[in-house]
Amino acid sequence: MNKVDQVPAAYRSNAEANREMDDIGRMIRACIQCGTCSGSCPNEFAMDLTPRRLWRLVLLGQEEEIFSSTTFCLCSACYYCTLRCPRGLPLTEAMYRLKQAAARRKVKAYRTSEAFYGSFLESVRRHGRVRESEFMTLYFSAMKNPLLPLRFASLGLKLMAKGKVDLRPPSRGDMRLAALFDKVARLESRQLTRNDR
Amino acid sequence: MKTNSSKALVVGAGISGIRSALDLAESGHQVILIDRSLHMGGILSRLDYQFPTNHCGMCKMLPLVERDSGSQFCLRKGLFHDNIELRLGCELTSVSGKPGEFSVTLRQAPTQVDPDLCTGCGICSQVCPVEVPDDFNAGLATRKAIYLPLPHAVPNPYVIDPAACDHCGKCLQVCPTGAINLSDQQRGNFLILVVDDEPAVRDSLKEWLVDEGFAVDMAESGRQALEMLRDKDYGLMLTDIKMPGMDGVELLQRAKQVRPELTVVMMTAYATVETAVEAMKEGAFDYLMKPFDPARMIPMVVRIFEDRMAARDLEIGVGAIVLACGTDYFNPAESKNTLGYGICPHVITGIEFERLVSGTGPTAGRLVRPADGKPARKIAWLQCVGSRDLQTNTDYCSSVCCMYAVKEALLAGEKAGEDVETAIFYMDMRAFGLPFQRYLDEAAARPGMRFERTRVHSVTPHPESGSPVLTYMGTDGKLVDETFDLVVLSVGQRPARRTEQLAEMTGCKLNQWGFPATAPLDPVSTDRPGIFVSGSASGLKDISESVIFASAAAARAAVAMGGGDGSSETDDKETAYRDVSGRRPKIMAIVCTCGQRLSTDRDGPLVEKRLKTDPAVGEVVFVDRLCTAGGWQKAQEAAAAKDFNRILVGACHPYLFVKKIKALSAAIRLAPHLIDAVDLGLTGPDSSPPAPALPVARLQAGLARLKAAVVDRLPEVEVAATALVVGGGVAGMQAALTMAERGHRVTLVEKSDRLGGNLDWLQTTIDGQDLQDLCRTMVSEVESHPNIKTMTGSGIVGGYGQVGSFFTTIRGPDGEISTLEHGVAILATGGREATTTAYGYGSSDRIITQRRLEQALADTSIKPAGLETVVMIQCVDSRRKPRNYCSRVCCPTTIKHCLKIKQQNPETAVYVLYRDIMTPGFMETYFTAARRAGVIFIPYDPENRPEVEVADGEKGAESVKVNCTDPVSGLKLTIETDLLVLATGIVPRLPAELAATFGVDVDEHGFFRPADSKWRPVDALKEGVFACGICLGPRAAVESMATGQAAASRALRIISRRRISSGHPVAQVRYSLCALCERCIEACPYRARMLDTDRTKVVVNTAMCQGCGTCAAVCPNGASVINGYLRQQMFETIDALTQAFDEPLDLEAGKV
Amino acid sequence: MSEFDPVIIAFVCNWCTYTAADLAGTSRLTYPPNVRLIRVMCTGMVDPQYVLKALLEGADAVLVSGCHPGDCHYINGNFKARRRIKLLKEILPRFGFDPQRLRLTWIGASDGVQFAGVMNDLVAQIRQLGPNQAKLQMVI
Amino acid sequence: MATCVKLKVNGKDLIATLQEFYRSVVASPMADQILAPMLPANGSMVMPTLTEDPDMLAAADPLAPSFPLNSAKMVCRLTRTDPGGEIAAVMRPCEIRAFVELVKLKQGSFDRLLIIGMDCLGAFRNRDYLKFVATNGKDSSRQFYSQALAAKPDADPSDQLAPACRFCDQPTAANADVVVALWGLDCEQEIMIYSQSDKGARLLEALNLETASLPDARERYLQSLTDKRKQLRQQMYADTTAATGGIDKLGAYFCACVNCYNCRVACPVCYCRECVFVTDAFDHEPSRYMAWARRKKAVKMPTDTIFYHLTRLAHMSLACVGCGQCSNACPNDIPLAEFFCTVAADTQKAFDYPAGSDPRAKPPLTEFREDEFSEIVGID
Repeated sequence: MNKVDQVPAAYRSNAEANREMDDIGRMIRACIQCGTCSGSCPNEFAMDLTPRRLWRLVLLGQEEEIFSSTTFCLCSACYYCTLRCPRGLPLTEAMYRLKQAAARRKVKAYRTSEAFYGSFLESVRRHGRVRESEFMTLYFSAMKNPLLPLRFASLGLKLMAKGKVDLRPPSRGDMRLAALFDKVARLESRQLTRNDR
Repeated sequence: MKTNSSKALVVGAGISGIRSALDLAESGHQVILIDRSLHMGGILSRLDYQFPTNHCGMCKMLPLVERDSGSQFCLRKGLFHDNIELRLGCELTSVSGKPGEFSVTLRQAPTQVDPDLCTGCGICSQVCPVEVPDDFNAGLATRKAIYLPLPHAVPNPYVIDPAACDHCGKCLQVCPTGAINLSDQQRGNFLILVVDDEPAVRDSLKEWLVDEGFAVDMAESGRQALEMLRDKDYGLMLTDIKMPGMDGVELLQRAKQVRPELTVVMMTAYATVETAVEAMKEGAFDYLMKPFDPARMIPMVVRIFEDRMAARDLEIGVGAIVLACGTDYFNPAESKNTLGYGICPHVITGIEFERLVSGTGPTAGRLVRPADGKPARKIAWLQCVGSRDLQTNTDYCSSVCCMYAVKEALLAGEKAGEDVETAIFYMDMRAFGLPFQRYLDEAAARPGMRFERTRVHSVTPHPESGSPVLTYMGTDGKLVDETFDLVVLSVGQRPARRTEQLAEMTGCKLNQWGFPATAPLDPVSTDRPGIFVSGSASGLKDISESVIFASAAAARAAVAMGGGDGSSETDDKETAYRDVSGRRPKIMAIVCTCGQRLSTDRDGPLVEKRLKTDPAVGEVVFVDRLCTAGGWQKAQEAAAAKDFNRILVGACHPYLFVKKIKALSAAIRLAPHLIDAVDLGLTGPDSSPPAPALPVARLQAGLARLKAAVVDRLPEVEVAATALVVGGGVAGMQAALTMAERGHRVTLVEKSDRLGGNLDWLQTTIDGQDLQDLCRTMVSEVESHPNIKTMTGSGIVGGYGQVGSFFTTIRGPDGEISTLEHGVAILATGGREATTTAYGYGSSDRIITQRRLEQALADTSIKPAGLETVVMIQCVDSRRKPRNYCSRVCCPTTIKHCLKIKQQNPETAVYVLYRDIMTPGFMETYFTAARRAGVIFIPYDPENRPEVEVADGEKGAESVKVNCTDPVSGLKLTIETDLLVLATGIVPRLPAELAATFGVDVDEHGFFRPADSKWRPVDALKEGVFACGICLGPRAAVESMATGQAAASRALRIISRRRISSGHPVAQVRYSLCALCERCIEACPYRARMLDTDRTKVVVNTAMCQGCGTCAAVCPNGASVINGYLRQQMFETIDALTQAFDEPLDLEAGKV
Repeated sequence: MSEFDPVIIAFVCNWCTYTAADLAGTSRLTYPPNVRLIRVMCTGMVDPQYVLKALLEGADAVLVSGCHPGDCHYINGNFKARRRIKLLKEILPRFGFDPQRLRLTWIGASDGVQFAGVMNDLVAQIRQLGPNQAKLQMVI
Repeated sequence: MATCVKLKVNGKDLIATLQEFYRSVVASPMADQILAPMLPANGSMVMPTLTEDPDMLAAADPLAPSFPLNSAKMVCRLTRTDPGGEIAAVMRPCEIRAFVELVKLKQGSFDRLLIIGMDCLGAFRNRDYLKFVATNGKDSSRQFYSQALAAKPDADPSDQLAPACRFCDQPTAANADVVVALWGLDCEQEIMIYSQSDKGARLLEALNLETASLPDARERYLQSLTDKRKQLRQQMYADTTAATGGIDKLGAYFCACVNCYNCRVACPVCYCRECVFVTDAFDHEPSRYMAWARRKKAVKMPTDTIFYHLTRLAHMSLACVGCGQCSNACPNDIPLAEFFCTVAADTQKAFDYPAGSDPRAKPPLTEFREDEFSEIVGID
């Protein structure tokens, strides 16, 4: 029950999805909206929302706007913002958490990234390292876009010529890292609430 | 038996130390004022300009009554007071004992220039070959190894920086008075024993030390060393640790038995560092790590030597200790330094900027970039550098930077012209003091001034010009790259250097940020009784607050020393001067020949003859070098030998003779104002001896002043040793208690029927202290105190009088009238929460004020558990006309309530709509806590304030909606809220009639107008009237307590004396000439003049008169005069000084 | 001395300009001995008569110098002084005293450099202007 | 609202009409006594005289061209503290202006005073007046006012008038409670009296006279008159400036001054009990004179003459009301009024302070603004 037209009252709902956002909010509550993160971000030019605005929306519980933006997808984890934040907030980590939340919510804007990360990790899970051709195959099939491989063709050929691409076909692999991955998944599902500091 | 000492020790001679010391000294206590540095004035000695006048004004702290006990010149130059012993280069090294009977040890740094001999001629500095960066100018310029620590100090002896001095001895050769005593002459007598089994180590050590002039012996084993120690008086032993046979530690132990006072330094390889550290517990002084670095070793040995030489540890007993050690500034190079300080040459700190625009600074006040001398036309200030920064462990606001940045930006405009562009990058503009908002508004109106609410994350040099480029995100979300000529970092404050050691030594605790901790609800007390914290040492204060807390500390120290009022001490030591009244002036002129720059043979007879054309001159004595002890001795002998009633000293700068004249005056029992010193102008850079015409003119001008000097004793004003305090809130009660504890009778008049004031409804402080409990304690202390007469339900109906003797009529609760005589009055009439009609207040029970919320949370009529949403709006009617000031307490109160709500119900959504959150100092940490607790802070623009809609509903259940815009997200928000809490601010409660009764001015808002907002923050212009608490300006309860103590301290200056006089010069009225036009009364800035009761005479209260002479200048016929500046004196002075250069000196010859 | 050596009487306030003068001295900044300082507590005590006296006595110029506006030790003496100087500046030029011969400046305590500069400039200006004719009068 | 009444002039005798008016004032509750210019029984100089006796007012002669002293100082003596009754005072415009200044100097008070002003026809210098009376006898005042009122406003004023009156451009009585209007009226038939204050209005009401309104002709007449006077005044300024523009000329101008200080005694706004020049500040030691003689080659005695006059400019030019009494008092005929008026015009303009015109305006040297006269600061 919300008494607010546009602002979902922050940190109030018990719904699981909101709980997740609450946790992210908690990480950055001490934010003073100074804009240091945005000024520092090397990818800011490509973002539709500045990081400062993104964090503000997190605090104001504006999930729709958050997940319709690509800002968090574009975080390249350079840690500039974390380094410079006068409040010492774990901003890069919060970005990760947004990515995870987006993945769980199957956010459309995040689909590409999610497919990319997922395919990458799947290959790692199978073999303990990335097999590039397998990774690409998984990625293209996840994206369900037949034209997509063409976009990467030129880059792929260049890399192949330099011997940078493992050409072995996809396989189940030895799955020696599977236990580790499972453990991480279990831990994540526990939804540990971390303190913001 | 009275063993208590009424002497106080004040540690730190910055402005707060000076204020504490002066307050104590003026109340009759002896004070030892020490400072580690070689000059007084602290940080303020480096700042020429302070807002809001953008100039200095420190001199307004000088004594106003009994002015003759102190110096009357620019306080930045120095401070003399009969009751203050100022020791510079002096540190506190130990404290023992208890209040009233502390024993403290002071260590005086050795001086290599004898301050009594140094004349400040500066020739030494000219020949000194060593140049090092100049600390005084924040490293922006260089100085020599022998230098003036402060360019403008009085007296101003040169000092030697031992670390920089290379002992070349050049200064020694040129010093005309032999004032320099390079300690290396004595180094040869300082025996050092080097003990090591390795010959190479011994030899190299010996070589280095001998080069430095020390006498060095060597021993190859512990056994040999012990024998040598028995033979000779070694001052220092350097011993290896790992030696065959007796090792270094054993040697140390046994050596200490032989020579307990021997200083031992252990020499160690890396492997035995721990042993070396252990050895220090056994009594080793320090250790040196092999391989030796001479750059580290030599200074250590020199320091040991200097300390030995000094050995002037002074042990004294004091009754109380005031710590006024101030603060230091954050060094941006010490952190991650993304702002490029020390990397980009055009990035400087605020302090460096102050030096840059200072007349005594490296560029003599021209605003140019220090690195390349190019003009700075576009300057940026970056706020919160090392403040409000969790990354540098600074979860506090430094409180002063916002205003100093604004001031510096204004100065830039003044110095470099109106078209200079200035930008201040800030987060919250903390203009929380009463006059700040107006200053800020005026600054903002200056063309070229820009405020950017954003944080700049880094500074990079422009690839071509090297100028600093700032990258920042504008409020509109656009990323901006902007190039500036100069970037100034508004660095925040840190605890003063060595505060930790001071705390350890005094046994006082530090707070979590490293500042001396004060007791809760006791703003200046440390946890060790008898030791108090003055000024900004307890953290983050501007000048005004520092001065208030300094006075408060002085009051507490005075109380701690006990012993009742200090009047007996001050009144008894009056010097009885010879009575020379009614005698014709008979003057002895003592003329310095200044190393024969005035030739005794050639010029002497001319000078004498010329001076004697004035029949008042009885004798002219020539003495060479009056500035030296020997010279002055001769002068003193000459003066004592004859019975002259005036003495004129012709020498160099009169400031140098302030102390000497006082001593001479006491010695020959001639009042000090009958002895005068004039500058003959003989010294100076020009080395050719001047023609005697000018010195003669100056001597004649001096004669003119002396001849007409007033010989009468200064009139005095009788003082009633009692006080009246009007207002029984926390400030008034505190003021009353402080004076009562000091032994004075106090009448406390309170309008309402009970004491307590706003403590009546306030519950807790932001840090959780119980104010209700405080209220009960204070009220019972006041009511049970034998020295306090409490009159509740009473009011002031009228009164008159001046300092020392006010007569006030009081109406009691049943209408009975009584008249009270009292020496001082303290107004503590307080203030109240403002009422409002804004934001729908009054239209719904859901809309309340913060005061109501405080009460409702306490009596649980509002329970957070039942609140889904709370909105709070800050700055309701505040910080804009007509109430254009910040009420200061609202932001902390709001945050306090947010935290309380969140604590009781974390699910309540709390929104705070604000302009700038004002949580100065350590309160910032609660702001952070509130954000962490999930409170949403939404800034609003004063032009675009939130809107409140109250929709009809049942009574008490109306729907309240708040519309606002979040500028960062750009969202237009509508928040439906259960509760809307308005921070309406504070308005004073100082009735105009009451103010008029005590001759007090009120400002446009109705607050008490202090004599000076920075330097005399609790005084009225009218002496003897003070104020404390909210009627001075909005402040929290604990701050109000400090003002209560401060007002008491200022009052004690007066009522601890039986009689007070003003000082020279002072105004007088010649009634036979006076036409009663009353212009002088109107002109007097101190209200020291009034018509007598018959309205037939203008009378001057000589304790209030400051001798400014405005009254004399408005009086057309000299009915109002100012002694020392009578018309005759001025006319003859002008006469004397208009002599042309070629005027014939010799009457007969008509030529020189 | 072939060059005209003017005599300038400077009424300087105890708190600011006198301090600046002292600072100039200790900072080894030179200013010409033509300027003769008369220390007063405040420019607000400078009676117009003192200025008249100096000029009639033969001073080639009179300078009154005190604290910057807002900085007066005695609250507002400098503002009052400014009005008096304004009055004299209306009167004196009528009788052949060049307006340049009466000057008012604000020189703060730390403005040693400015003090020396003002004194040097002033002496140069008055030197240019030549002697005050009142010098030659036998009537005062 | 101003009240205006008219008085019939019987037998063309203006003086008798005014005497009658004064009697009615003393008879009214508004005044217990009246100070008016009256001819003493045994003298020929008209002097301000205080009376409550209607009969005594037969000696009142307010239109005589006699101005032996500025009565402002006398009114101060009557009002310095509470006189114990109400006083009416007949004053010339320049006397009222001087009084306004003196009130600001706490020398007098408006509290129990009713000022009767009038259109001022001017006056002669004292010695000229005495000659005039000697020649014309009892009829002299009538002769004077008839001529004065018959003259055209733009005609050159009579040579007999004192110089200060010839160039007086404020001949109407500002700040009086009531004003007796003559100019521009047919004074052979009637004159008018109008009020300028509540107190004045109450008086006129109490007198119960026929109301009237001032004719337009008066306004035109006054305009023309002041234009002419202003023109003469400008000429006077120019002449005086030329005569004093230089220290040598100034010396010549004041050459005959013998330091008698009569000018300052006569000056209404010089309110000091003793002039500073007669205090001990000027008791020079004998050695000083020798020093001066040495420095200046010779020193004229008495000393301090120019100093005295320049000091007076500094002290009172901002309060100078141009009454001309200084010239009247000078034994050696130094044209002092011209000198003081010329300088006062400049100083009063500089501070926008026309002396005596606004009782509420503070004297310029008693106040200041923080942001003013910045052009006089600095040496550039």
